Amino acid sequence: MSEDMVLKAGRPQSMSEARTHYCPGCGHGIAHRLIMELVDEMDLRERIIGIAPVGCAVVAYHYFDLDMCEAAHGRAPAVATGIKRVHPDKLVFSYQGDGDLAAIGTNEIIHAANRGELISVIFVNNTCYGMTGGQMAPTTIVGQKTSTTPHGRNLLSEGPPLRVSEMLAQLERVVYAERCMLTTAREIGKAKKAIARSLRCQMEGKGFSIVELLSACPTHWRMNPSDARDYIESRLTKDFPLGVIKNTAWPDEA
Amino acid sequence: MSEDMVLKAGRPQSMSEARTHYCPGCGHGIAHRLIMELVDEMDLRERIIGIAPVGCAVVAYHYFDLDMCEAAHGRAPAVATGIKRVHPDKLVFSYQGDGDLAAIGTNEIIHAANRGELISVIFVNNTCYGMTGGQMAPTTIVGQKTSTTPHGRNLLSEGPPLRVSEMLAQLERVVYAERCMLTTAREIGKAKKAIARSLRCQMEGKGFSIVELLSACPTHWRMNPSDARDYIESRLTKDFPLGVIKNTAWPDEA
Amino acid sequence: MAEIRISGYYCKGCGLCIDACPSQCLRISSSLNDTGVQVAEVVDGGICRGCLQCHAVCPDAAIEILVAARKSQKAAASAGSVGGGQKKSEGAAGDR
Amino acid sequence: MAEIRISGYYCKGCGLCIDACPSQCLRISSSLNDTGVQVAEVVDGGICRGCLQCHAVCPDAAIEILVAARKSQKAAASAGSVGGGQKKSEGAAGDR
Amino acid sequence: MDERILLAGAGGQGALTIGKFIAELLMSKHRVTWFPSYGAEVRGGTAHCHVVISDDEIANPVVEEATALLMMNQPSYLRFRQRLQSDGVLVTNSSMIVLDPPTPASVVVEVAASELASKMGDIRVANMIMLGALNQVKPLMTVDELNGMVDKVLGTSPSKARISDLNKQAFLVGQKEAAVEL
Amino acid sequence: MDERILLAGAGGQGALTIGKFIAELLMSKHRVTWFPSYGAEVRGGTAHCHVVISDDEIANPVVEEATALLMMNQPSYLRFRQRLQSDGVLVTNSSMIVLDPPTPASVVVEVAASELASKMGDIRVANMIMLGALNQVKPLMTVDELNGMVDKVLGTSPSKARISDLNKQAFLVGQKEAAVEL
Amino acid sequence: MIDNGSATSELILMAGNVAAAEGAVRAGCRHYFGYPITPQNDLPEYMSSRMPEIGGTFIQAESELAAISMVHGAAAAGAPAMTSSSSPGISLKQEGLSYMAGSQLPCLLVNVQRAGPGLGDVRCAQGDYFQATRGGGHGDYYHPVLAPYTVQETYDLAYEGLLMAMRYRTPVMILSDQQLGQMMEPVELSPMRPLPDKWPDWALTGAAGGRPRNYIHSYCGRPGELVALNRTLMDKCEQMSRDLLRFESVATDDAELVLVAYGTSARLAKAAVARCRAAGLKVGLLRPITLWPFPSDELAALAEKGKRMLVVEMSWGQMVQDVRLAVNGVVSVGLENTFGGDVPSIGSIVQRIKQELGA
Amino acid sequence: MIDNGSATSELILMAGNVAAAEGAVRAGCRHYFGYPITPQNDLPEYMSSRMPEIGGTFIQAESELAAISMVHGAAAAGAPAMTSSSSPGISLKQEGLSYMAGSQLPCLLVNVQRAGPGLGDVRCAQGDYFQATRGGGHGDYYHPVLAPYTVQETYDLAYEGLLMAMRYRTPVMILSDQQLGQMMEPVELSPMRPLPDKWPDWALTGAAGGRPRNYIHSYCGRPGELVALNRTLMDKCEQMSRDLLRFESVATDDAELVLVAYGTSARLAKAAVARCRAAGLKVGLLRPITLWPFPSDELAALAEKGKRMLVVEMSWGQMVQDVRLAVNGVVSVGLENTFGGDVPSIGSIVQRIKQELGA
Ligand SMILES: Cc1ncc(C[n+]2csc(CCOP(=O)(O)OP(=O)(O)O)c2C)c(N)n1
Ligand SMILES: Cc1ncc(C[n+]2csc(CCOP(=O)(O)OP(=O)(O)O)c2C)c(N)n1
Ligand code: SF4
Ligand code: SF4
Ligand code: SF4
Ligand code: SF4
Ligand code: SF4
Ligand code: SF4
Ligand SMILES: [Mg+2]
Ligand SMILES: [Mg+2]
Repeated sequence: MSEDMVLKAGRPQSMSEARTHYCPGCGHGIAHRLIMELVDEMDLRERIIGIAPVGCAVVAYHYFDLDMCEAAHGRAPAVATGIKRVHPDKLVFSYQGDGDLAAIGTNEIIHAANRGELISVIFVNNTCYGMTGGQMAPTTIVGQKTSTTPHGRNLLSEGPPLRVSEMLAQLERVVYAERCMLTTAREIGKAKKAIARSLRCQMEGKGFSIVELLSACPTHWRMNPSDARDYIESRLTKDFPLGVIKNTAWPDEA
Repeated sequence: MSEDMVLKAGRPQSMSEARTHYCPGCGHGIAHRLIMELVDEMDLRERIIGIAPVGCAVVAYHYFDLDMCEAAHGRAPAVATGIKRVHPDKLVFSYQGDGDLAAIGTNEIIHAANRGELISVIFVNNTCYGMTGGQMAPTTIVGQKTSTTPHGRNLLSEGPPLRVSEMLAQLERVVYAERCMLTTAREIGKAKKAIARSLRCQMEGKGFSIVELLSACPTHWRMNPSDARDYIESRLTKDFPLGVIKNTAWPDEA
Repeated sequence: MAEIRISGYYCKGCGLCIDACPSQCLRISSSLNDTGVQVAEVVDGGICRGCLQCHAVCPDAAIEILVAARKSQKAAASAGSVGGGQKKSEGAAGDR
Repeated sequence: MAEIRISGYYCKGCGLCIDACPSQCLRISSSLNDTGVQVAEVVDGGICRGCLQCHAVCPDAAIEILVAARKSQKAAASAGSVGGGQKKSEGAAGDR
Repeated sequence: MDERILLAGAGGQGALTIGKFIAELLMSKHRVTWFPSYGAEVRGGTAHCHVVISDDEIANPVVEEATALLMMNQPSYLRFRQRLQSDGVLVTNSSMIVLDPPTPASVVVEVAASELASKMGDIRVANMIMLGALNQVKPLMTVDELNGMVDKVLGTSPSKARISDLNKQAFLVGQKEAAVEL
Repeated sequence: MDERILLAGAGGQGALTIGKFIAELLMSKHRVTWFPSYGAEVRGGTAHCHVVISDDEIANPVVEEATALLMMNQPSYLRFRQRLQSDGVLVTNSSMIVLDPPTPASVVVEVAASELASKMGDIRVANMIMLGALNQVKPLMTVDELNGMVDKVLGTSPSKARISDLNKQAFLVGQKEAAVEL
Repeated sequence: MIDNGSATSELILMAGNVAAAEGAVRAGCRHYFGYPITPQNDLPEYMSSRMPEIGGTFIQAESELAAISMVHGAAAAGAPAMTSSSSPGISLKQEGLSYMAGSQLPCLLVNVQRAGPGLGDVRCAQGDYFQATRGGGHGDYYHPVLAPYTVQETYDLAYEGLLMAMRYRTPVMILSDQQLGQMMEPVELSPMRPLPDKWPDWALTGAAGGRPRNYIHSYCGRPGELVALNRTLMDKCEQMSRDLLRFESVATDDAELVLVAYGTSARLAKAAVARCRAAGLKVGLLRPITLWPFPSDELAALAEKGKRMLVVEMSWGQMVQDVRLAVNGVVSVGLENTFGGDVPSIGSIVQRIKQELGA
Repeated sequence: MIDNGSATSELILMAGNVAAAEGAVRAGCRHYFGYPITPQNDLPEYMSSRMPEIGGTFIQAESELAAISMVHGAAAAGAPAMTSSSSPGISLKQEGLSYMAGSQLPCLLVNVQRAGPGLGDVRCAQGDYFQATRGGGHGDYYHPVLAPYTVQETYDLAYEGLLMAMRYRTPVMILSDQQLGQMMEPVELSPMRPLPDKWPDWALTGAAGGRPRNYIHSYCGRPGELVALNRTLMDKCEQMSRDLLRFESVATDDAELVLVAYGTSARLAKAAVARCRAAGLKVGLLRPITLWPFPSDELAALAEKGKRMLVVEMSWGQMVQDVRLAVNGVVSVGLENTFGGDVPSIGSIVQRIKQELGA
């Protein structure tokens, strides 16, 4: 290394030094990094509190060098509510998987959103239950084979994938909802901007916001990381269209 | 009585002989009668199974002379799912209040609807928790005073009333959703038609359906029955617009 | 002309039927039933049109409406004839 | 021209950076790290444009990109200078 | 003192409120308990409460054998008339209660509380009339104490003056009626 | 018989599968247990299983002191190398394992299973090569038995013929390699 | 209702449920999360007007699950938080309670018991004793369980319970019942405790001021981590057992028969004891005020003196197990119980005492 | 995997979780509702392919709460239904379980215990004993709790448990653990039991055929109704206690010390007994197969003979209470335990036995 070179990009400082337990190519790692980059860039480390879910990201608290809380499976929005009501001056985010948020935690996310809790929800949608072995999630797409839909998800007995972000966007006090995907640098950049916006919603007291991130689970999709990335783009976005679903926080911004 | 007079309207035969415990002017009684009239008229008594909620209608099984099941608070759609999957040839309806369906039971109703369970949900919305003393429900309107919103529901800390039927209508396998009110004979007639349609959805295997009934709780609204009826029409319909919210079962019919 | 019967057992005196009646046939009586409720009653000489509105709004299924046999064969078929205590309706038409 | 460093500790060999690089600077090495993973490495003589795409897609924050000091004062300010172990960024600009 | 009083009426009649009045007024001198009953089964039916006053620790806040019954409507009377101990006092709102089936009580005070209250211009003070009547046959409080409690509960702001006065008067009316009755 | 075998490898390497093979083949003659480990902590790391074979009731399905270790990649070796009892047998996939730090095992069989499998045209049969090697030093099954099991698991439909054959061959290759090694 | 936080020498007539709320408030509770259920509705209803008065937070949660998780969050944020419910709702909080115990988070939880099982009835019962003292949630944990028998004591124990929770970083449960919760009695209030001027060290407040970040969790996937956590919890339980035990002895000294009862049952048992003493019968009462820790040593000591035991409770027989464990076969232990919503009558307890004493 | 329902003289290598599933299937279960949780995922996964094969229903519910309520519905409809989970998920089912017990509804519920409290770890534990045998849900109720210690026994007890559930109209729980659930052993399968040709009388099937309608409920608001229900439940519990007790005695006859252990602990305890017997030590094992009803009389009888007890379990000490209650102070009861995911080693048990016997 030449003496006069500087770091243009590296590990965010708010990320701990631990090596993650995620599988190679897992989207969780990307989502983690984005959040920690923003914590650094927005200088939030001393005034943000995160909630780790029950899911593959269960020990996210080992990776985020922030004040962090565990929540029972699906209850992260309720835990976030409790924290935020005690520390209204702090930023609070919950980090949740699609099983956590869209299955067992459906009630908590809907009511936190309806109350307009001033929290940011980072919703990592990998269309399966990563942690427990890739079972069907509410977000699993029709026909997708998982360990509990051996013949593929069946529309007639299991219903179609649930689009929670769209559902939440219907609620008055949800001011911002966007769906992004963790695939190319460009898309990942958009995801980062969305997360930044969500944090701003809190800072400016606008209301509840959610950023859904379509994220690869190469292990349970039984794909290599590259194929998993491509599958998001080519297949998942059909059921989960990308873009801003709602933005009443800054209607001008799109 | 002259010998040659016949009964044009009376108590439905599927209604038990018990006097209900409902307060004078309570909408539950009307909802009960409508369902039982349809059971008679459609000759369903021997092939229908109902689920009573936890709420003022907790002992609905004493009034409906049908095979009936209790459900834990909020879980009626899950109980209905269990019953329907065992007896797919039978009709299954759940009867639920707004606390039951829209608060503790949000998760169950959403996922039953998303699976497209072939059940009919009769959703009695009286914008409060009748049974436990009139506390705020998710459906309580902004400004409404209840025993847990002594200064009226506050949009900023409690959020706006939740419109569950609209939320469910977003789901693909929800084929029919309508909101009616139990006020005048005319409106009550519409409600009856809506319930009949919902039962037909099941019979014809169309999908999940829900009929929401705006219903008076004179006791906790602290109004006499006439005022309570008028309040539904003049005030509640502003937050809960009437009419067919979705009908993909028979798109031509409205 | 129709005949109205209000069950003093079921009626809770809510008054909704009274509001609903276009012919002012009904009123709250002064007599109490066994639970201490002042039940609804038919006004002496009230002229009932048989419009069923009182029946439709009654939360306690306390009202029976009777009409002359000829006029309403169909209704009788589905609702059962007076005094018929059978639990199953005979040849119910359904509303489809 | 930029310099790329891949941490053999963090890298899990997923290959996403390799796909992402428009200049074909990266590849999977044949050497294993302590967990038995074949990590990514820089191709000898690869010409890095400093586009950061590899960094953006890396799920394990295993990539550092360095540029000549002058060119990137601003970035340095927010990301901290090389080797600077301090945990707080100095005068971070935020992205507002 | 050793009193076990059961007060009952329809939902809005205020039986629970005057039960609380009694308990609050006596709590500085005796031990008291007040225990409501909100039946889940019967809505729009009767509301009732149990007041126990004693100089010993009170074990059971539920009145099984009452020293006094204060009954404001017919269903209450029907439900509780058997709960009076043999030398107990029965006070009824005769505007709404006929003693049928009859009571075996030795002391019976029938006060047309609802009618009297209506005449006074506010049906809601029927309960205070009943309380006055009870107090006549079973002295629990002085008029001053009662007035003090009314002021405490309703406050002394001018806007409350009318209703406060009405309550105080109602108590006196009740006392007088009962005195006549006896 | 009294064997306690620990088999480990990376996620897709099939260590668990051959563990099950052993258990299934021996269960008619001995008592067996097969116990997997799916660590929640480590994803994409090692997968391993414990096979115990005994003529008595098996109390503990977890292998603390192995009579044989079958290790398919370096992390597995690093993690489990200490679990071998002093007279135990170590079989490693030398394509992916260097014996560093060294093993104290008395019997060591290093087979380049991954390379050999690749040469055979299907990397997935590396595990069968390993099984063959193990069987050479610790006879658990006959070739016929093995072949029968392969047929049972994969079926005998023509579409499976190639992969079935490959597996059977792989076993033989493993046996042969080990024989040479020894 | 109570407009300020000053101590009252004056008595205030209060329902047990309200007393529990106000006790917690005066001890410093500013965060209440709950879901309505009879017979404890006046508790959240009171909080819904009380909290705004004092700058606190009242949230009617969407469910009991959400309520306990909101408490989890508020506790993790360093606040002395509270929730309440009744039997079926308490069952729903069991997972959350196990999480809070495992995460070493404080809270005050009130269970105003009703009759079960299932939806049962809203009448009085003590059928949740087992659930409260052992085994409601999964895994090993214990937390203090406080059993008042008057409204005043409900107030006092709520006050102390909240402080106890904060001191030991543990959930604390008040085990009340329908009668105790809905009944009003006069209460003397203590002054409002000043709020602490800083958050606890371990609280999540944003990792400011250069302190290392805090994280709160019960998941322990690293080797040895969960064994270590269990040891910490066991040590804490031992410490709490030593520190917190409370009970009341009534006339046990010369008693041949000792009644054991808590809550509403204890009121009636005490009256029965008084009545029997008046009749010259040698009977006493040991009233556990803490159900966990349980006064086992005291009971064992009484048993050593040959005193037989009679447990009075409103269940099929739950606390009786703890008494049997305590006396360990040294004396016989009888059970006088009701269930299904019925409350024992003093008369029937007296009857039973006479029978036991052959009087 | 198993393509037909015929009995196998041939052995099949099966995981405990799968054996529980297939046992229930062969006893007639055609309705499974569950939610994933480690370490029992192979059970629902197996069911997701098994049920469609035999015309049954598999639903992955949105939560454990929904799963138990679906089971409630299916049971009310007359079907022998099943659910499974592991510790935290079982906590979530407690309200539902109390409802089912109160409503007298049958079901088979498998708890593959993991280590707690809270999220804990997915490793092996027996910390849910209290929850399973008493007090998990609110109110008074008991239901059979079956504790297999091999995969074959898991299969057998699931089969019998489902029939038991239908016979007594009661929930039945299989209390398994991580090791027992995930371990494979050979299993001999029984033939598929023919499905009954009609629904039970009490089932909700539509009130056809002129029968009076059925209704299923636990709410009992009418005077005396809940007391009557409780009496019915108590009678049933008494009946089940008489009918269902099962345990295994190993070398207890001449033993001076009797180990008491279930599940995975029992495997290790048994091995320790064998090892000690070989060394001439007089030690035996009583292995409860039903944890409720508990073999109290048998333990009492052994205690009467002066045999001391040593409980081996993976918890802070839960079953040990039932043993203490059974022997009622007649002999001493020791505890040899692990927790936090650790499994006791045979060596440490042997050590402890030696110590107890002064050998
Ligand atoms: C009450 C409860 N139920 C179930 C589980 C098991 N469980 C752990 S994570 C998980 C789902 C994980 O899926 P998701 O939320 O999508 O996260 P991912 O692992 O895919 O990131 C489940 C069901 C649990 N820990 N607790
Ligand atoms: C788990 C649980 N939580 C709370 C309750 C108490 N509870 C009974 S009914 C009810 C709500 C009733 O409101 P709603 O569903 O709107 O019915 P309504 O009485 O208004 O018809 C509640 C909270 C309960 N029985 N169980
Ligand atoms: S299982 Fe899927 S979600 Fe979980 S760490 Fe692996 S790739 Fe990521
Ligand atoms: S409380 Fe309201 S909902 Fe309940 S019975 Fe009375 S009026 Fe009806
Ligand atoms: S039927 Fe019509 S006219 Fe006759 S009483 Fe009823 S409302 Fe009046
Ligand atoms: S509507 Fe029915 S209950 Fe109401 S007053 Fe008329 S008859 Fe009586
Ligand atoms: S910065 Fe751009 S050019 Fe350089 S290695 Fe990374 S992707 Fe390739
Ligand atoms: S993207 Fe990161 S983890 Fe993946 S190969 Fe490249 S450096 Fe390694
Ligand atoms: Mg997921
Ligand atoms: Mg309601």
